[in-house]
Amino acid sequence: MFASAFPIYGAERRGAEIESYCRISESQIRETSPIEEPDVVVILDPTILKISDPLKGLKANGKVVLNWKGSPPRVKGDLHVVDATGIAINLKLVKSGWPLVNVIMLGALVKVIGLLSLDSLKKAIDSEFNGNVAELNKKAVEEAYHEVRKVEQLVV
Amino acid sequence: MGLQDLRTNSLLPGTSACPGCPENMAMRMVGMALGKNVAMIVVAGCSSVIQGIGPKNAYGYPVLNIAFAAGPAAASGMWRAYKQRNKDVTVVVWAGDGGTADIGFASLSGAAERNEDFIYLCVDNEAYMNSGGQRSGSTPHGAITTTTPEGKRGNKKELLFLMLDHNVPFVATASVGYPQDLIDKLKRAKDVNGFRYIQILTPDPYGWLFDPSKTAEVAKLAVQTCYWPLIEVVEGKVKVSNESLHCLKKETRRPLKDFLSVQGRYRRISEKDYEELEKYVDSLWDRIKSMS
Amino acid sequence: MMKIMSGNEAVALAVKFSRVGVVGIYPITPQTTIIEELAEMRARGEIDTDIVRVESEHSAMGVTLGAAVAGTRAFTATSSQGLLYMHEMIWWTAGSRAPVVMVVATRAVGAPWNIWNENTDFMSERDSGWIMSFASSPQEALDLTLQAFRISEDPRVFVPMMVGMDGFILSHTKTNVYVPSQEDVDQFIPPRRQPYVIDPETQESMGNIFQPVHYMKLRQSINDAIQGSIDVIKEVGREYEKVNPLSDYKTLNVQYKLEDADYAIVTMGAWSLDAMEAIDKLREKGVKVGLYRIRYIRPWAEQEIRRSLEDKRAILVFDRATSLGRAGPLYLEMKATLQSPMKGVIAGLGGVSMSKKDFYEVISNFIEEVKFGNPNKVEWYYPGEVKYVELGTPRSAY
Amino acid sequence: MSSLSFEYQFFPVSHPAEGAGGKTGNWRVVKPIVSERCIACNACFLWCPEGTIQVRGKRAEVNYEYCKGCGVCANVCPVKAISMVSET
Repeated sequence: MFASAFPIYGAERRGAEIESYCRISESQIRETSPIEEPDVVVILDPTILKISDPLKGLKANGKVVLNWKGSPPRVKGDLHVVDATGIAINLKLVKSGWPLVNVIMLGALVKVIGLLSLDSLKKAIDSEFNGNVAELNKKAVEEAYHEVRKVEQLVV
Repeated sequence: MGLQDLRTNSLLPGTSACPGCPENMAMRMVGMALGKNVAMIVVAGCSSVIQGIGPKNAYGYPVLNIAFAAGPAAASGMWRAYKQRNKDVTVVVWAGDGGTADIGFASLSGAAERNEDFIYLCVDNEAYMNSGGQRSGSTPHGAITTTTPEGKRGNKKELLFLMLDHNVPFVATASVGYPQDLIDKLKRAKDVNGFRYIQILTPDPYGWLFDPSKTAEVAKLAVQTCYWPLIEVVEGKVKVSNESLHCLKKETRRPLKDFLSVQGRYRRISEKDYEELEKYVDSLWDRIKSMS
Repeated sequence: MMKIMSGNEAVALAVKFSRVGVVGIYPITPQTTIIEELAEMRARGEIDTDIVRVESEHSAMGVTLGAAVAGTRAFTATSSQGLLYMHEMIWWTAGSRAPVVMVVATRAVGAPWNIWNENTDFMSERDSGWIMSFASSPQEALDLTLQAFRISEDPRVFVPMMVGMDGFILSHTKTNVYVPSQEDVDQFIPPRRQPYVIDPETQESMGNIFQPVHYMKLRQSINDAIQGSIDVIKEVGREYEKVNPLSDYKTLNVQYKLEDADYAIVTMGAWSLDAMEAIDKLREKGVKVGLYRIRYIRPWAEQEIRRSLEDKRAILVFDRATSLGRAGPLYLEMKATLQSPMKGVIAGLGGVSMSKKDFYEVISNFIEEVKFGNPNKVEWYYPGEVKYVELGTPRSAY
Repeated sequence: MSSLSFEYQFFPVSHPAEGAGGKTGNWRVVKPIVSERCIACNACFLWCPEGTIQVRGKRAEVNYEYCKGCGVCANVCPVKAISMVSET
């Protein structure tokens, strides 16, 4: 398996919008430009839906994984929601007042796309973090993996 | 130690310096004090020229010549390289007042803040003498230079105190008028670890406008009139050299005009300029006294 | 071993494997994570490298040069404004003939502020007297950094070398990288060699005044050493296959589907891979187009380029850099190398992204121009949705 | 590798040598003459900017090949044993 992931930054400011892209493939990945027609969009901060169009270019049967609490919004695509913020707060995965949802969302993503196992995600966490942080993150992705649910949307 | 034993050839005859060059005097004294295991970094200035034409070099030390602002940075890399190679080498940066007070100050300050392990020598002739005598941050009030033909307005940048404020282990001033004092300070500096700064007054006959045969005398007058202090600050403790002890009291100071009147660069100063310079000397010593 | 890592992490790893003695560092986006990674390695005790956290890029190169001439392997990295601030020392290092290695994560140059990718900063150093290579993937950034130590410390060369890579697009993209073993790198990079050592033992000095004719001879010597390094680079590249068996560095530059091509496009850096996607699409439609990727700016592999491209019907050169008031630097180099009909495209400046669709469009248009008009020109290309840019330009009332 | 020619290689390296600035004795218009009054105190040696005066035995000796004739030695001499004499 090959993978390539990259962010589009502005200057580094906590809380500002950023985009990040990931490609996964059986063969060598050559494209380096931003993805214009994604198969999956993961939204870490639900407020982005109001100020921007993160689902632009999403393929017809594309999937959306959304960090959301409560009754889900109506968006295009095959929507899946998980309360990653809630999981982060419960597990005290909070830094400088910000719930750290990015790793947690991977738990949900792994479940939704079905290409990777939860175990290999845990292995990746172990290679990136140590000790208690690694343990908490593994616990968090496990919760997200199990809690993420598909939202049945009426086609309008 | 007899003077005959002090003949480490830091400088070989036949340099490209002007006759009566005070920087050459200082360079020879460095050789007398530091011995053989020295590597030098020379930033842009008179000394880049004094070394003469390659593949010969008038300096008896290995020298890395380098761009104006890079001396302290290169020295930071150099001593670390010697350390990695287990070599006991004293690294010395040799820079003029322009390289120190002006263009090189950021890298000097950075190296001092990091407490890099080398000796920084500023040979202060109070202007950009290599390019023909333009004012620098170290030019004193009232001095005529080619870019301040009316006399510089504003005082000399206080490098001594600026370096003291970096809390480095060793800061001193010296004058080529008093070789033994300079040699002793260099020897003591050699045994200190960390950043060491010595500012040496090197009166330039061609920029200050006096007879080159009088270089040593003018360098002495600067000390006797207390315009130039001879002090040493080790770990925050101030020691005033014997030659400068009389400066601690205003009454015992030799009149400043004895120093100014022998130089053409002060020929146009007014009474007010003179007072300004006296005030500079007063505040200099008030500050030194307040540290002791 | 394959690992997922960013270009910057790959470079830091190469510095570790090369057993660098001293690194002078100053942070600037998008290079910063190289030096952060090195600092972490040092804190974890994985490297003995002495890391000097200086107060400017000018000093970063000062430290690097000082350490190099005093006998250790030295490295630094920078970007954009930092590279420009370092400019004087880059030349001083070249003139000193000190073998050192620098990585440049490219970025646009202000004003106005722009942290995104463009190669003009890197290209602006091409007259300075360094060997200059440019990576197209994190893998290549690692490979070229390792090779850079070998090449610059070769007695036939003794010239500093810089490795460029696209800021963010390579520096921050995490992807699969083959990581060599320390043993293989140790075999590949011998103990440090350099033309002279400033040391009380050698009594050698560097850089006092030389006669004009000696100065000119020195410049020619650097020129000859860089041009002569072509053979060394190929030799080192072949030997590098022992370090990374998946690699191919037999030539300075790289071709893709070029042999039977009528049209050639010339690129440098990461977007070459996006261009390859477009070429595959065009090939599917029967258009015979191939790609030539410049991996070395200095030395300029004139003969290799001629051999590969002189029979092509027309050539399209993509520049992610400019020489304002003239054209892209790659285009100018190609113009000086080949007589063929040639078009220059300036694109992707300041972080404007170019997708495979954009390459497809530009290449298709070019082929039309060759068939039905005169392709010889330079065009500024704005892709997709930013094709029409509205400029609200305030004008002062004078 | 030994078969390769490195003749093009040239480095801006120098070594300590006398006369790096030329035969500077030619610069002189006046020259120092040491008289028998010399007490071998080394003051001239200490201050000479060129290292061209040294005490050998009981008297200072001048290296006229490189002495630039600046006159510092004559001025620092405590017993006025050195006089500056016109070259012409």
